[in-house]
Amino acid sequence: MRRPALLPLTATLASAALLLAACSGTAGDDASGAPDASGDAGAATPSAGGTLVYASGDAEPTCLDPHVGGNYPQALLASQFLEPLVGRDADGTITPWLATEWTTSDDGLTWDFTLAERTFTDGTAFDAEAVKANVEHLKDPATGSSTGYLALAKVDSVEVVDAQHARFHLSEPDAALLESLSQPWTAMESPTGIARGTDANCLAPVGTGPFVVTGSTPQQQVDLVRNDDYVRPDGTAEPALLDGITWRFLPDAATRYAALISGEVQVIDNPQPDTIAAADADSSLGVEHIDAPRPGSVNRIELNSGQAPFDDLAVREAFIRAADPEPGIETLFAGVTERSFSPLASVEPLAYSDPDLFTTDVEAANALLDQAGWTTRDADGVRTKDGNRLTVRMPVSTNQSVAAEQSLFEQIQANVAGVGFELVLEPMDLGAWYTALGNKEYEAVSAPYTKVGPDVLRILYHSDGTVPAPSGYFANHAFVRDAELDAWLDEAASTQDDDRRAELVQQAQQRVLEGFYILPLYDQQNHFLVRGATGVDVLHTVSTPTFVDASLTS
Amino acid sequence: MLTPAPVRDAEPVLAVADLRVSFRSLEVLRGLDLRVHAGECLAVVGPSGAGKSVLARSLLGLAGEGGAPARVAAATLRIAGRDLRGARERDWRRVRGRHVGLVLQDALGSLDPLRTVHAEVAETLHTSGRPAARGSAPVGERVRDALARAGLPEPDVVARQRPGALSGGMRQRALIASAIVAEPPLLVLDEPTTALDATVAADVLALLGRLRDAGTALLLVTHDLGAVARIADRVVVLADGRAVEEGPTARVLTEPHHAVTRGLLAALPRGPKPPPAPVIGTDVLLAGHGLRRTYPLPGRGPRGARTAVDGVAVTVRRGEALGIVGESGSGKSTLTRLLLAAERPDEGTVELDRAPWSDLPEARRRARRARIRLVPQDVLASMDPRRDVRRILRDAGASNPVALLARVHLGPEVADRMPRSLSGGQRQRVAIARALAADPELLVLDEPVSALDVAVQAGILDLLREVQDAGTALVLVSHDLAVVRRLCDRVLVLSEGRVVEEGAVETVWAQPRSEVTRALLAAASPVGGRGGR
Amino acid sequence: MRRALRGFTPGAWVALAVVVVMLVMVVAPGLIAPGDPTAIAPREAFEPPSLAHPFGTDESGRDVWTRVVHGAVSSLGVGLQATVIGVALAMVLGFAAGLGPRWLDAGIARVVEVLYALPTMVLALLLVTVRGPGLAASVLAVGLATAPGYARILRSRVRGVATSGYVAAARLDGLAPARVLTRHIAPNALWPLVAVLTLGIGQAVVWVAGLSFLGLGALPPSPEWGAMLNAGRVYLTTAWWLTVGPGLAITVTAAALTALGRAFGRVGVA
Amino acid sequence: MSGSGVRAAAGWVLRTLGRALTVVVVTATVVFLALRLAGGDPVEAVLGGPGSQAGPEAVAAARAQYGLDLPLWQQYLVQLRNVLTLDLGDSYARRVPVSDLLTAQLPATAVLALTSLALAWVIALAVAVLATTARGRLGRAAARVLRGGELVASVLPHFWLGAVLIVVFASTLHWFPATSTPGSPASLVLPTVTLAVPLAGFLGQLVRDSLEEAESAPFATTARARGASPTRVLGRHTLRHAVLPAVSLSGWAFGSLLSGAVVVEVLFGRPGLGRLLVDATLVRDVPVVVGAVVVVALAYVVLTVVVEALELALDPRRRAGDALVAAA
Repeated sequence: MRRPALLPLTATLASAALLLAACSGTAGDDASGAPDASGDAGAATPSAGGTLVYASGDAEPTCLDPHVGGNYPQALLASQFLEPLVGRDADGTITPWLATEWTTSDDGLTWDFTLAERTFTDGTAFDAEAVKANVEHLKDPATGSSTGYLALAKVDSVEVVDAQHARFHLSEPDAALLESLSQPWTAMESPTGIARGTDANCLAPVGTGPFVVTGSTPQQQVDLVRNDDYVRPDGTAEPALLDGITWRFLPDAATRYAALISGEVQVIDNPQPDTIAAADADSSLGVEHIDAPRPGSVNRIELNSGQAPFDDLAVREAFIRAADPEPGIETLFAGVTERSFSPLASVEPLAYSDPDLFTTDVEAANALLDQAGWTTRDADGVRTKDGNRLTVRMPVSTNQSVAAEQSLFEQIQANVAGVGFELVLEPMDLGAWYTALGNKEYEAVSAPYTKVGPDVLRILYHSDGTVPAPSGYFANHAFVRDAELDAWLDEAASTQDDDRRAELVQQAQQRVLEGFYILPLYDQQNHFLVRGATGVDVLHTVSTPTFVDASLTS
Repeated sequence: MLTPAPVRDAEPVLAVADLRVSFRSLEVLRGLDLRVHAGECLAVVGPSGAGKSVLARSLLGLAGEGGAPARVAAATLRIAGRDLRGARERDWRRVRGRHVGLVLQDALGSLDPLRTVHAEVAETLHTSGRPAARGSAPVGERVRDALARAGLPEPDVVARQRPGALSGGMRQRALIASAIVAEPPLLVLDEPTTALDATVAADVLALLGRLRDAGTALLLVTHDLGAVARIADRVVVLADGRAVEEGPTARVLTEPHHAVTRGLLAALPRGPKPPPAPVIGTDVLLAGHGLRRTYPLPGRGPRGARTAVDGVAVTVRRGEALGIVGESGSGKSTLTRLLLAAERPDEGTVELDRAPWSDLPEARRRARRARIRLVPQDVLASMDPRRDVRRILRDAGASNPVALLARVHLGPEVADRMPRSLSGGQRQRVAIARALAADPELLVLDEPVSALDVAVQAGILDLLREVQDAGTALVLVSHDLAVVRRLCDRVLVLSEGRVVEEGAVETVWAQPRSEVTRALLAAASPVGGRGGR
Repeated sequence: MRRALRGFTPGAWVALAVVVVMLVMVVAPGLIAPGDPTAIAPREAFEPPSLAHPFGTDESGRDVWTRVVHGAVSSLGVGLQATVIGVALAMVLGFAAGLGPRWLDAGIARVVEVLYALPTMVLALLLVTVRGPGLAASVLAVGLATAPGYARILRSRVRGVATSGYVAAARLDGLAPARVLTRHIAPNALWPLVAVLTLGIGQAVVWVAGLSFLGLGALPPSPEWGAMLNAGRVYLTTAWWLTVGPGLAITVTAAALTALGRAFGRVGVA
Repeated sequence: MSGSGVRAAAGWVLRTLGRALTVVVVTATVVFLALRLAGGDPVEAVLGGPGSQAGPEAVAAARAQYGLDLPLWQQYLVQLRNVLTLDLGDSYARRVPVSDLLTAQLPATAVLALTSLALAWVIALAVAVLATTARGRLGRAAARVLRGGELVASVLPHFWLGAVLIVVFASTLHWFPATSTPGSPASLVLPTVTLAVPLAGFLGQLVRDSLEEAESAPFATTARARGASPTRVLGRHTLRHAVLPAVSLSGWAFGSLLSGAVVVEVLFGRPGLGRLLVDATLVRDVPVVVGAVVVVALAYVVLTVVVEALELALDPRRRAGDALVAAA
């Protein structure tokens, strides 16, 4: 922070503040959220107990049960009180969690899970019946599950072998089953809790996790307290250090950072890149930065190859050659992330990069467009062909796109304008954004997709992904329809052979990159800033934070 | 009618010598000497802009009211024995109300419309020390007493009311009550009767006379020489910030020395209509028969109604000047509106040139409206503020505005002025010019001179005479009998919506038959005199 | 107008000067800032104010000064459009209510009340969901939101003028109702709106800026001030100067227009 | 009270109820139509928000549960009935009764709006009085500064002012928290100031204008001529006249406060109606948006009633008795 620079502002406002201080009486003293900020991370000592305040910039989940719908804000919260059957470590290896071991049949259609001995926080036992109930809950249309429902699409049924053994019957082999089961959206909930009905379960789902939901204030916070009987994945009974977590919703990034610096909260997510850089650069602020890029797809701009002008490979390549996002990524993200050249997130072990395809070359772009018949330019300098302008509509979801990203799009807009593209950025709310996508009113779009493992490629680039769900949603925004690619992705999804899978995944990525369907930008940003707490860790499934070993520092 | 001269050797209540007041570079008062003794009334008269109001305010240390900071200097400035030269605001506050009271012209504006009369009158008691501690009666009683002394009937009722609920005369009395409640030895009155009806004004003057007789020193600032003649013991004539003449009232009014004084007196309307007698046709130009107009009172349902005009018959002959006089609320304005067909009578009809007039639909009247024109009371309000004089005249049908202006003795340069920037007399002339634009046969004038200075008034009356001599009939609505006598051939006296007297002006003047007429005559300016002395 | 100017205080003259400068920015922004407001230079992003960049550079290395100058068109444009929409609607409502029969007056009073009861932000949110992104919805929302205020002023003005002495005089002069309306009522009822309009444009600029906070503002890369202010706001702790340029532009313009409107109101026909 | 008085009071109550009903029905209709014409399927709100990939059975189930399979006009009638019975229905997204949601969110916004309104009035009155009564060269200079301050304050965008206040007073000076903590008055300070300052600037200009006018009115001169001190003239006479025009413009202030509340609640992360409205609009949670707007509209009607009462209290001329005499 540049304090000197703020002095004029401070001076102007100081008098008003004095007045207010007088009005608010002892405001300064009882400001529960504004303790002395001189705390220095180096000298801080962790202490047991206390309530950590987490400030989330993501939308407030309208239902805390991640089985219902299934979005990232739900995953963030659910990671605190629900546990999945399996976990995943930093290098992508699946690890035991609520399931201690598992085997699969040769045909890949039957999976046997041995379950750990756990009890839900409402006293219900975790057993095979519970697993069966959870899978059925996810697959019940009345639940309205979206993410979990898709993840378990190939699971036909769960058979209760005995209390500690559950058998999954699949309709077809699923190479991504374990990865799917490691996600918070398929985590295990108490059947007793589920039986209360959707409305009650949404308010306080019951799991086996380190914390328990005790209540929530809409638009303000969700209150979590420690589960004293918590048993860790390795079987040791060791509850969390914190007494509880106050999970608050602060939509504004600048306010979130201010609250962190003023000590009102200890952890924030979705920080602005410039504040991350400032925190990294100035150790006296005592801010710890956790960089936990999400798995699944990378952040990229998808070009709609299903309609003009991007149905022409040359036009797509021209766009990508002219976009030149790298200088912007460097300055806007202030070094907190790097340019990506892959369809997959860098945390995915099977991610394949090809930087050579994405070198900026304005001349080549111009030549490609000339070749493609976009030879004339109108008064605005926009290329035209047969009377049509080379217009690219790009709906931008203001709820999903941070300021830096929108600025980057503006830079791309300026860059591609140089070769004759008219890139129209259309900021809109989430509802309108999905509607625009559903109506195919876009030529380019940025729609990150979070899913554990390379199976995300199948969702995003398989031609099945161009068929809309009842809501009109479809995941294959680039409208890639390539029979060979489909075949590779299908085989990758079902093969039991890890090497073959890796090979197929790489082939598929290569095909997507070479087809210039996408302009990869950078990993899906997922940063946490921590101040006044230690021991905050991140799960390696969908990179949600865990506070099981966290404690406040004083 | 003058009280015996008070004892002169006592210390005067007000003593002023070489009073100078200036705003920025403009000196408004340039060395003024005044003395007022207890029980004496000194009138300060003079033409507009002489500095009369500034003088009144300066005597309470309020010369700076109205924005521009004022510089006040005096060789002597003593009120009730206190030297107020260079007095600070705090010193003045102790003097105001307790030792000198102020009564302004606009009683409606001078009383806070949001507060009760009691609160307003009692204010002086609350500001000039603690009333109870002064060993006098409690506040309520003193307010009551002041209201009673100011001649208000039912002071207890009035005290609970707000100024908006009072009539003009009652408001003025309430304002006087608020100035005398603390019984100050000196009362400064700035045009206290200008806005009032003649009869009401006469009552207020009588009240002031009683106060003077009770020992209060009065300083009366006015341009109304009639008021001066009634109660002033001495007169100071102010012109251009200086006293040009001073002396006992009788002497100043009868043997004026200074030109300004003579001018003021000469301008007073007095005497009968000067010859030659106008040519009056025999045919009736405008006639109203059995006119009746009732207004519903809001919120009182169908039963509550006020009859403003009650069975009035009126005729105007070609070339004739008819005066309609009466007190406020006598139905003058309503009758005017009925004659103009601005509204429809409930009963009776008005005929113009023996053809139906009030019974016609407005669309069919429009073409004939050029024959009868109104000069309304509030002349400024009747002119579109966004249009200059030229366009105003053209709107009224004038083909040559400059010639029309010449007819009302205004120069061509007035054509380009906006109504707001004109003086009161100029506006009145423009209004008359506008009414004459379409060469009407009848001009209806609603109080054409009541808001004007006497000098300006005289000019307007001369102009109206010219208009009549040119053949246009006049209907002059006024509360001032002297004005009517000066201009009209016939007069109609209204009271409570009925005609109480009608006849040739001089006949009515000499032998008034009704009480109402007699009261109006009594209130009419005594300077003019009934006999036209 | 000449008469109006004579009544101006020094403050009003300053305001007038500011507005004149703003008008130059609108008409010929290139005269004041010859650069390209959308030209990016990512490597020169976040430069603090200097001689070369009086307001610094923004997150994409664009010169903030150039953007502020070139943004005058859209910012003042939206203010003007919104006000015109508001006044147009208000004129219909105000004249109908002021001259129409009682039932119409009462009906319009309800409409005005409903418009009052829907705060600007709510209207804007709804309109954006209906009309899609861009300034059009914001402009319309601000226009609709300001209409009831204007309508109320206009209604009472129309009432006042219709019962004024000069309208009565014009009627007695035999002027037809339609002529009375066009010659006297309309000009006199609308004249005070000049003051209100001037003031309203300033307020509308601020409103539209406020809407950009909810992402309801101008489309990028338009250098509309509100959008710039909101874009710069997120860098307040690390690059405070991003908001200084547009912030000053908005407040100075709106304050000048407000002051000018009030000056018009004072010297105008009160 | 006399018989006619009772009748008048009953008439007033009926009129007010009629007004409330009209405003509520019209706003509810406008909002319903706007949202349903906006595109974006409300059923997605039920299924976890836009972009749902729920299966066809899930969609059908949700539609049936919330009556979204009915024709639009029937949905409208249901919505209208819900509004008129003040039942308001259930939130699509949150699956709780809208009335519960609004009951929980209304106090936060009401407290914020009312404290801001109070603060704005305090500032406006203080500044107007200081600027009007300032004497001497220094005083007049200060008055000029205050006037300029008022002007600038009245045109400050809420979101910018709030952001600056957060940076200065929360992250730099650590005087006040930037975010809301339930039950902490300190966390109300910055949002209140953010809302109050522009409103204070606006009110201040109005109050000062009419105060200057009242101070130069004849009744003020008369009061001074009675020996009243400047304080007394102000307190007993002119201030009352000065606040009247600003009180009459409360409808405007209401809009400003509510619109500001939307911004402030999002910016400071406070719960409240404004933020609820924004979120519900984004996901097309029609019952919540309609309910919130209806509550806002009702609040407006209540406000106008309060303002009318206040005007009557401040200005006795408006009372029936005086009006009769004045009109006669």
